[in-house]
Amino acid sequence: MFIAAMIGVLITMLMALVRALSGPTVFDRILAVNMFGTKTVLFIAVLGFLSGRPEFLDLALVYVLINFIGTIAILKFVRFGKVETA
Amino acid sequence: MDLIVYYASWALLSCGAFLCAVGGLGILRLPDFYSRQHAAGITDTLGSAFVLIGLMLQSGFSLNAAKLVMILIFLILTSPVATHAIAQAARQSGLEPKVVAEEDEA
Amino acid sequence: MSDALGLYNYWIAIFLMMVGFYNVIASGNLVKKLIGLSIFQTSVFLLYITMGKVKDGTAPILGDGYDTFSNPLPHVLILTAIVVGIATTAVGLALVVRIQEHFGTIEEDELIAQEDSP
Amino acid sequence: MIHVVDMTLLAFLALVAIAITRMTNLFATSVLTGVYSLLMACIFTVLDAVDVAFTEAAVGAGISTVLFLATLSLTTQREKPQRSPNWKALCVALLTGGALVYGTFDMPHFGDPQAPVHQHVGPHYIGVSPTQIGVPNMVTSVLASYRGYDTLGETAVIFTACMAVLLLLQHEKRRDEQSAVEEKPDKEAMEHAMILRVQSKFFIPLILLFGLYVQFHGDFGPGGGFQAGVIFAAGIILYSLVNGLDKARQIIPPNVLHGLVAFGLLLYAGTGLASLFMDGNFLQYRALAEEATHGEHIGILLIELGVGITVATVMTSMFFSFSGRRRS
Repeated sequence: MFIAAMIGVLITMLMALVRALSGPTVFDRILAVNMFGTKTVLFIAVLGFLSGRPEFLDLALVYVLINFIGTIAILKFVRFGKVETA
Repeated sequence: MDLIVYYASWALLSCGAFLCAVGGLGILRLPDFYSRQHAAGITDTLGSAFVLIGLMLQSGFSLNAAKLVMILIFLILTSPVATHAIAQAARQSGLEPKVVAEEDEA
Repeated sequence: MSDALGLYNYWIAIFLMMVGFYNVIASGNLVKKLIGLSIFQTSVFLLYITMGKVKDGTAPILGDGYDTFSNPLPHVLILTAIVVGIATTAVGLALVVRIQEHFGTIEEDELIAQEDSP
Repeated sequence: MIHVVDMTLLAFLALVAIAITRMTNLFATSVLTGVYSLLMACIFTVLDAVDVAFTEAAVGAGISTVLFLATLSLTTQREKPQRSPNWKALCVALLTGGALVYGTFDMPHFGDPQAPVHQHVGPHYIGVSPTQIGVPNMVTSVLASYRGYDTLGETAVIFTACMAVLLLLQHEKRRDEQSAVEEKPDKEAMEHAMILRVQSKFFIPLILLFGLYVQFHGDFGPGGGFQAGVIFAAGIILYSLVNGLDKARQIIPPNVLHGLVAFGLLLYAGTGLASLFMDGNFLQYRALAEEATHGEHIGILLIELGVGITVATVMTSMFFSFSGRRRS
């Protein structure tokens, strides 16, 4: 059953990745990247159980933190850096 | 009792995986940025919560479950704020929602 | 076929290395060059970590019921290399900022053109 | 199953790398490098390198993205479009790649326990470190004790890199010498982000707390000085993103920051000297206490603390010097 969850997460990662690569606007990319980050958190959590050693959930916590900080940094840059949004 | 927990976690995990996949499909197929945000919302809240709660049921009453609770709290704390900030930045930069198609139909 | 399965990780590492390499030599933009350099760097990390993996092993942290561990030595080397890598990349970026301030461009060909015509 | 997951992620990675090469919008490229690092960190987790994944996620997706974006805001965001692919470069890359692939055919297969890497010093560390050092996390015991010299050198490199960045960026054209008018948009925009400010008020302490946990839990699980330092720096960077650079500078004045950069390195070297004076060799922690493993514990704790302080302050002061610079 962890395999089912893992497949679901991987498929979602792929779709978010495609959106992040294709754009079209900068905000689409940021949204997709943010969502991709959340999915990596789930990935780490499920992987721990799948491989039979679920003690390393600290990793997933780091991913949440870093993903958030990354998104905020990107947005701050979008506001002040005069990014071409297309 | 164990069996109930087992099936419950099974159901939650597959529900979560399904919701994630639906959200992924949404972010790929929906027409514009603002509608795609709805799709991202599904995966970030309900999808993640289902998967994480399913894992919690698996790990029982242990340190791992506590860590999973922390992850869930962090996700709930960060993900809506991030989505909100993205939407706000998009709005301020002058990105308009796509509404033309609907008017055409009416 | 077993070759393809067993060497897949190395091939991807080499592919990434070449993508990074291509960016470094083909791109004229200094920031893009640095991005290529960091891709190159990460591919080396991937190569090391792949070599450290042991079949059916787990992370090299003691725990009840685990006796096969992956090799901790590559992990140590790469862990420090990552932090040193970002520190050196930061020096590169600082140089790029100074070049932009001094010459007004970070494109290689424009920089060379400025050098040639005093 | 793990094999399949590994292959899928590696395929994603290759996809992202190609996209990075093809894009000319440097902003989008930097955003994608964040994704690239997250993916790489996932692969490291799959390959059992949890400590490395920890570092890669925090450094690559966090600090590196922030530094690249800061550079872009000071320079340009669009690469000059190239005339089609550069054939000469492509040929060189393909030839080198082909030679390397040819070389891999002699390499041990993925996960082979008989590979030369697993024959010499690796098994020795795995077998001996639990009793000799007494720390469950072998990565920490190798990093801090067996290869303590090495890590001291790496810390010194980070210190030197920080000095270089400060020398390059820390003079003239500082933002605080500008008129107050330029500061205005910064303040205004962050007042808009009410929700973010309220949330960050109780989120940042959580980050710092988590950083401390990673620092001191590094003996027992994934973590240690390098990771904790980066997480700590990430917390401070988030603070200065939300509340503005000046406020962050008030909380951690540059003098204190630069002092701490040196202090961390000195604490590391000082621990080595202390063990030298207590009848051991340089960095031989077992001399620090009566009992060998006890001494190792004290030594590892101290040098991890030194590493943590140096890494945190180096990352923070690098960020400060990048974002404190005005666009020319």
